[in-house]
Amino acid sequence: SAEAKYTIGVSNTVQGNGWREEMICAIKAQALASGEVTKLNIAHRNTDAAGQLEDIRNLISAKVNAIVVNPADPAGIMSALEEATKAGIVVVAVDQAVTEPSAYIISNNQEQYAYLGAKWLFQQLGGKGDVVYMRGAAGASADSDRDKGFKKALAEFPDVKVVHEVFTGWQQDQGKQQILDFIATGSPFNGIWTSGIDNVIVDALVESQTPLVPVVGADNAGFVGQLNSVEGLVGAAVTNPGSIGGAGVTLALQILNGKKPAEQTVLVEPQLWENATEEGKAKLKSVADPSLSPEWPVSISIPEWTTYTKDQIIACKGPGE
Amino acid sequence: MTRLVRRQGWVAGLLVLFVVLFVITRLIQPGYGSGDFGSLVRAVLPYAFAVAAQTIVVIAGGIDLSVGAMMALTSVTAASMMDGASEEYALFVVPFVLTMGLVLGAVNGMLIVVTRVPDIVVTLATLFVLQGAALLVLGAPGGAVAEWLRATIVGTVSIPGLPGISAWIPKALVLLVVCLCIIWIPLKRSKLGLSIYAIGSSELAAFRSGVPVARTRIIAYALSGLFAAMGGLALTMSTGIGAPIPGPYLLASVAAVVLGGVALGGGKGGLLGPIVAVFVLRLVRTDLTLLAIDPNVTAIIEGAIMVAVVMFGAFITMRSRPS
Amino acid sequence: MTTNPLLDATGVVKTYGAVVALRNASLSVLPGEVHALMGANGAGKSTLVKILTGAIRADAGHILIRGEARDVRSPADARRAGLLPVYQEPSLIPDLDVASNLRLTDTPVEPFRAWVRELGIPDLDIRETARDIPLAVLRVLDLARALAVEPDVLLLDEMTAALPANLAEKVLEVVRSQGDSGRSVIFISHRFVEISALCDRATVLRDGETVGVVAIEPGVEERIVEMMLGARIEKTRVAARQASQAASPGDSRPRLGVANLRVGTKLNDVSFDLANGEVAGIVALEGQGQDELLAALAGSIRPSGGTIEVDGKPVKFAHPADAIRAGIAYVPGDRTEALTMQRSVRENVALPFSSALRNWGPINMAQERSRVVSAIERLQIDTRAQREVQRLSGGNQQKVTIARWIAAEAQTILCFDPTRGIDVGTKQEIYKLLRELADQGKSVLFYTSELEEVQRVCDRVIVIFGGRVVDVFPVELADEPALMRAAYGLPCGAKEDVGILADIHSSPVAKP
Amino acid sequence: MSNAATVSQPVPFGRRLKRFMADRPLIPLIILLVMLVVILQILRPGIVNERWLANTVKFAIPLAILAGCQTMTMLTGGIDLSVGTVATMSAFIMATQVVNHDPAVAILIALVPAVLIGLVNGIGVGVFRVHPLIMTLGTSLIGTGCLQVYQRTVIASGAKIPPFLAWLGTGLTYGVPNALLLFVPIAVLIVFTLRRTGFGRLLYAVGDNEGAARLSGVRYWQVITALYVISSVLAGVTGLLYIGLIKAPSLSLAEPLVLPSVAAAVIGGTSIFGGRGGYTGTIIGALILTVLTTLLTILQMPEGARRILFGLIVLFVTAAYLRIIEDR
Ligand SMILES: Nc1ncnc2c1ncn2[C@@H]1O[C@H](COP(=O)(O)OP(=O)(O)OP(=O)(O)O)[C@@H](O)[C@H]1O
Ligand SMILES: Nc1ncnc2c1ncn2[C@@H]1O[C@H](COP(=O)(O)OP(=O)(O)OP(=O)(O)O)[C@@H](O)[C@H]1O
Ligand SMILES: [Mg+2]
Ligand SMILES: [Mg+2]
Repeated sequence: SAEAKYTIGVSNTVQGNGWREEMICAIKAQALASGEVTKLNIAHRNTDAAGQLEDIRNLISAKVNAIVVNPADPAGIMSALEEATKAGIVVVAVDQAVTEPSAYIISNNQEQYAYLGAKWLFQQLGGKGDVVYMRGAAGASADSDRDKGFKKALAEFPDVKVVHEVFTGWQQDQGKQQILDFIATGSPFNGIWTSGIDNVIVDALVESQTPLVPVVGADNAGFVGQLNSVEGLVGAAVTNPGSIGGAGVTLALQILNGKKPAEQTVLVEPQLWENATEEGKAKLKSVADPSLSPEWPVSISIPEWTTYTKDQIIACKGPGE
Repeated sequence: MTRLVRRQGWVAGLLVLFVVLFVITRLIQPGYGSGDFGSLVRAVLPYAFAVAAQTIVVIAGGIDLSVGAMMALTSVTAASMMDGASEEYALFVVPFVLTMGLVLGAVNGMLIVVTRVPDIVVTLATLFVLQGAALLVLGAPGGAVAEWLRATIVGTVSIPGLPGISAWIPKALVLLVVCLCIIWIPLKRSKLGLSIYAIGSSELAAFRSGVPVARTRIIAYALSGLFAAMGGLALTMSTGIGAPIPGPYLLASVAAVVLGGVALGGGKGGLLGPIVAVFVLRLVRTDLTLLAIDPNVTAIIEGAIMVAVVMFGAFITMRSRPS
Repeated sequence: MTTNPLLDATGVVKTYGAVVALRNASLSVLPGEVHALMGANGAGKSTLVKILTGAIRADAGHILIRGEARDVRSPADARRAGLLPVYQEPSLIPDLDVASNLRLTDTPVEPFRAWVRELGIPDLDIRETARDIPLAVLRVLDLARALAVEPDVLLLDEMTAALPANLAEKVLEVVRSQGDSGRSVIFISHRFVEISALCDRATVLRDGETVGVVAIEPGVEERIVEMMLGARIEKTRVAARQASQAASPGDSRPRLGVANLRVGTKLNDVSFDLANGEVAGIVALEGQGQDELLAALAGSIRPSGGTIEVDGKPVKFAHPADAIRAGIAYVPGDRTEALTMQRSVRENVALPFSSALRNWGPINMAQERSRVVSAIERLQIDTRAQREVQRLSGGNQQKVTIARWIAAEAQTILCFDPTRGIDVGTKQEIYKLLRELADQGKSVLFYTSELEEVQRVCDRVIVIFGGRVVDVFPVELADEPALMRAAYGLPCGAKEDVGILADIHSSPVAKP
Repeated sequence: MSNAATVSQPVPFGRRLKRFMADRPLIPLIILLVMLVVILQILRPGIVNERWLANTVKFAIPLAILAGCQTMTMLTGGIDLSVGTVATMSAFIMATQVVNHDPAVAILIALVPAVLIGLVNGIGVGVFRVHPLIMTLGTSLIGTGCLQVYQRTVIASGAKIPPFLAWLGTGLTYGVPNALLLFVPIAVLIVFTLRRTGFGRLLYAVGDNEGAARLSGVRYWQVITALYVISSVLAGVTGLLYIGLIKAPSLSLAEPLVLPSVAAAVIGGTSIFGGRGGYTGTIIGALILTVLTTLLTILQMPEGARRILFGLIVLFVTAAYLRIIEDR
């Protein structure tokens, strides 16, 4: 299956965020690396579920063979996905699940993402202490999924208390101001869980000369670098690979080539990299990548699912570019 | 004649632009047909209502920054009320939500009148308030919609004997035209409509002409709220859920209002222009997707088109101005 | 007094912060009476009209309408009570056409049309947008709109100020007939000719206080002036121009040379010279192209043909800045076109100082202050509400538009009806000022809608009709009938001198 | 000449107080600010300390500079919605260029797009008479697109924050934020420009009545072009300062500051219709918004309720302020 024959449509509804940019680059790189894609139609802008319906329908009009979609909302784009399937288009949702039964899903497990990090943090605190809970954007479905995971872990540690819960809106400046404000109140806290706005939190702790507490974040290059270099910082990065987009392309091509997966849903389980143990430190050192843009997750590929090289994803070029 | 050209020339130009774009679309994608047009109209629907909401306050000399948030609030309210409820219950939900939009819009207007704070600040404040309320109604996207409501914007009308034409009349278009005309046409013909134009054109002159300025302003905002509620319902109808984070409707509505020939100072323009402008903007989006243009470049193109069209408009008015 | 007053206001007070607009004003109007409301600029006339018609609320005072106390809270209320104002500024909605404006105020269209014709505008298109209609016509439409609903009391605030002679006459005729048919009119004007020809009684305001009510009879003007101006009374009057005083154009090169100037369809072929030290008056009926002429000379619009020379050098103005650099300043007729209403008097006067790119830097505040203050003093601007020009009275705003160019020391000033809405005392000041400027070697081109002003200030008269110069003659030949005839395109002939306060019985109302 | 008639009878204390404040509009604004701080202190005793003050000032400064851009453009009846994009662009470009270049060179490179966008804005608004809202919205879309394209070329080069900017952005000297070293001169310059220079006068004049300004010899396009370039450059400088404060370059770094910058200018008493307002009020407006954000962060309540409260307080503050200064 070496000759290029498919066009793939992509729909994404958040622009200007490192994670999503990596996802798009992974899609492009994987499409190029696979050699089976002639053209990518990418709809990539800031919009809501209704806007994504529009984009998906435009992709149907463009008669693509498959659509890789990062859903703005699991249920909100059902009707367009159904229309796509009816038109014989393979639909693969990445990053988050969708409710449309005919769609295939390859997703980071958001609930597990939060659960893993929170559990590590609570254990680190010895099952007891005050935690600052810095969430994502209020009303976003990924945030509410993560909240479920966080609450699940919290239920397992009855002596851990959330002293401060706040929405960063996944904005670094907001996150930084919020933690500085909180530090200024003088309230004691023993750990911080963040929904991916992580390196500015560490910065804030360092700048305000507050004793460092364990911090959980995502595998963003900047934060991973801090875990390796900041003196006295204990923390963990939970992987949330943006390269899931590339995996979505692989899955779509497999289906187009007649290799359907056993299950409609394929979950990519997050990993946790911490620097509390020697073993963990070694792992963190090996994954760190200071040359990468600090907002990009360092897990730029997913074994078994992506075949592009680092140069290819960094070049961020799709077929025909 | 020249007066007609002067008044309707911009709208006519936009219509021509739309037709040209449509032809281009068929050239890019020869199979682009009635079904795809239906998709376009469904995409237009929430924007069109947002734009109608914005148009009416802009004509009245104001601006409504809370349009998107109002749509979000009405959408989550509708979706959460219909969640798990019977199909018939929606018959109650729709008027309830529309009334809610009307009342909240009126509150916007009253706040402006009573506090005498400029519209832009009041509606910026209510933007936060409505957004907050939406988050309290639904913390995350969810809810449901009655099947019959969803069906009102799917498919096309059937005109017996004219299958060829009726395929080109999506139900969503009918809904849009009916909803807009049912309010706009009587309004345009009424003294109230004149009063709205009057306060937008010159508040002092309107007051001195005996126009009840405060009441008219409140009504303009109430109608804006009503249109925004329609937009919120349209969102719920097309997505089947309610989402508490507002979509990109605020800036889009302002852009379409200006593209549609409504002066941001107030008192000038109609509803048709902005509605056509919305169709144009959506079709541009479609073409960019069909052309598989680099997604980052599309932002540049969209921005450039917006600026270029308005510049062009400014340029021809400059040329046609008697020297 | 046998009849009861139709409208009776007593003890009206209105303050704006520290400014007292009305201290203790009263006004009583009988049925069928044309009642003049007089006072210097800023005396509170407009404020009183606004209060009577509900446009603003008084701080204190009693208002009785037909003997009953009525709470007039808005112009709509006043309208229901039979009080209809025509304010100093046009109140048609700019972006609506005339027909919609009528509908908005529930004005019947046919009577309106009839009144418009009566008032001397035969061919009005009511689909025309108000914004596109010239100011003078707008004022007439405002009046016609008020007349069409047959009000009991008509309140006219400087109705005739912006009107050319022909339209003003019509207005006076109509107002007189209103009085004759038993309705009352409150008439505000700074023109004694009109007052004496029209009014039965006059209420005089000074500094927000009613200082007297007098019956209009021959010779009463001096008394009114005294009451109006109080301590401020001006004894110095500018004498009518004498032939001996006419500037001798010793300088061969004219300051401004205009040849075959054309602007669109409005102005065809205008040629004349303006010498240094000369005040030339332009006489024209409404809309004969005088607006375009001054605007073109000021660089505000571009001529479509002809040449303009300044000091013998041909110039082309692409922007008013070019004209200003050539020393030509323009005072437009509509003060709202010339003023930044939310800014202070000082900033308005000083505006031209910083317009050029090289003057964008730091301002020498002391120097600016002294120049501004001397200009303000020269024009006697009432500076009580100087923080925002919009709070000045209409006449004082008018003065600011002129003060700006006095301060900027412009060599040539183009004035479009500069005494519009200015009280008698100040008018004399302005005449004197214009003459002084001429004596300093500056030149003035001066369009006025009040023909008698021509004799007071001008050296020469340029008559424009249908976009052409039809006549140019020295001021000695310019008496009022001659000017009037010339303005209608008829050849000129000599007549005896007529002054403002000279002889009220030879008023222009009765003709032609 | 002026028969200066002031009310002679004794004025009640309330009115005198009101008039006193109306003449000094900064005082009520400062009182509102202090009130918010007091409420904060009551809700969280001890929070108002030196460290908190420094943090508040640090975060208020970038907002205040951007609000300065809005103040100046609003005086002419305009608005500059591209400041967020411009600040983000210059921050991101500087952070990625500094990897290969000298910081000074990187900063110069970073300010080029700011100047360009300002120039385009100015020409669009000043020459082609495009409504500023549309013009700046359009250029900010274009700028964002360009930044995205640029971003793809520097994915592998990483980013760095020059220590000097980090010092300026986050550092304290004797407990006083170093950022004031940049802000105080900028603020003084803006205030001086608005009050005492010809350019400042023209901003007010053009915003109040463009026709009148024209008749006085003002060339609109010159004023507007200069204004938007200045506004953009200020936004670019803000971006550099802001990246020093946040230390994490992202593609949407300063976007969240755009609406608050408009709000700060309006709260500070600048009219969005042009012709009136000033910068000192805006600075307090920015402080009020920053304190308000803190207040709401500290309050433990659902996010929805927090936003509702934010909206209500902004409305209340503006309304109260207008009430106090209206009868000037
Ligand atoms: N959304 C719509 N869809 C279809 N037709 C519409 C829509 N909105 C308005 N119309 C129709 O277009 C006509 C023109 O509407 P518009 O709002 O532009 O009036 P207008 O141009 O302001 O009128 P006028 O020329 O009198 O000022 C209306 O009479 C109406 O019948
Ligand atoms: N809104 C306002 N704020 C402050 N002062 C005001 C305001 N309106 C009017 N005034 C002041 O009230 C006084 C009376 O003004 P008014 O307009 O009634 O004068 P007027 O008699 O009509 O004068 P003119 O003949 O020049 O039109 C003036 O001193 C004016 O400055
Ligand atoms: Mg129209
Ligand atoms: Mg007056």
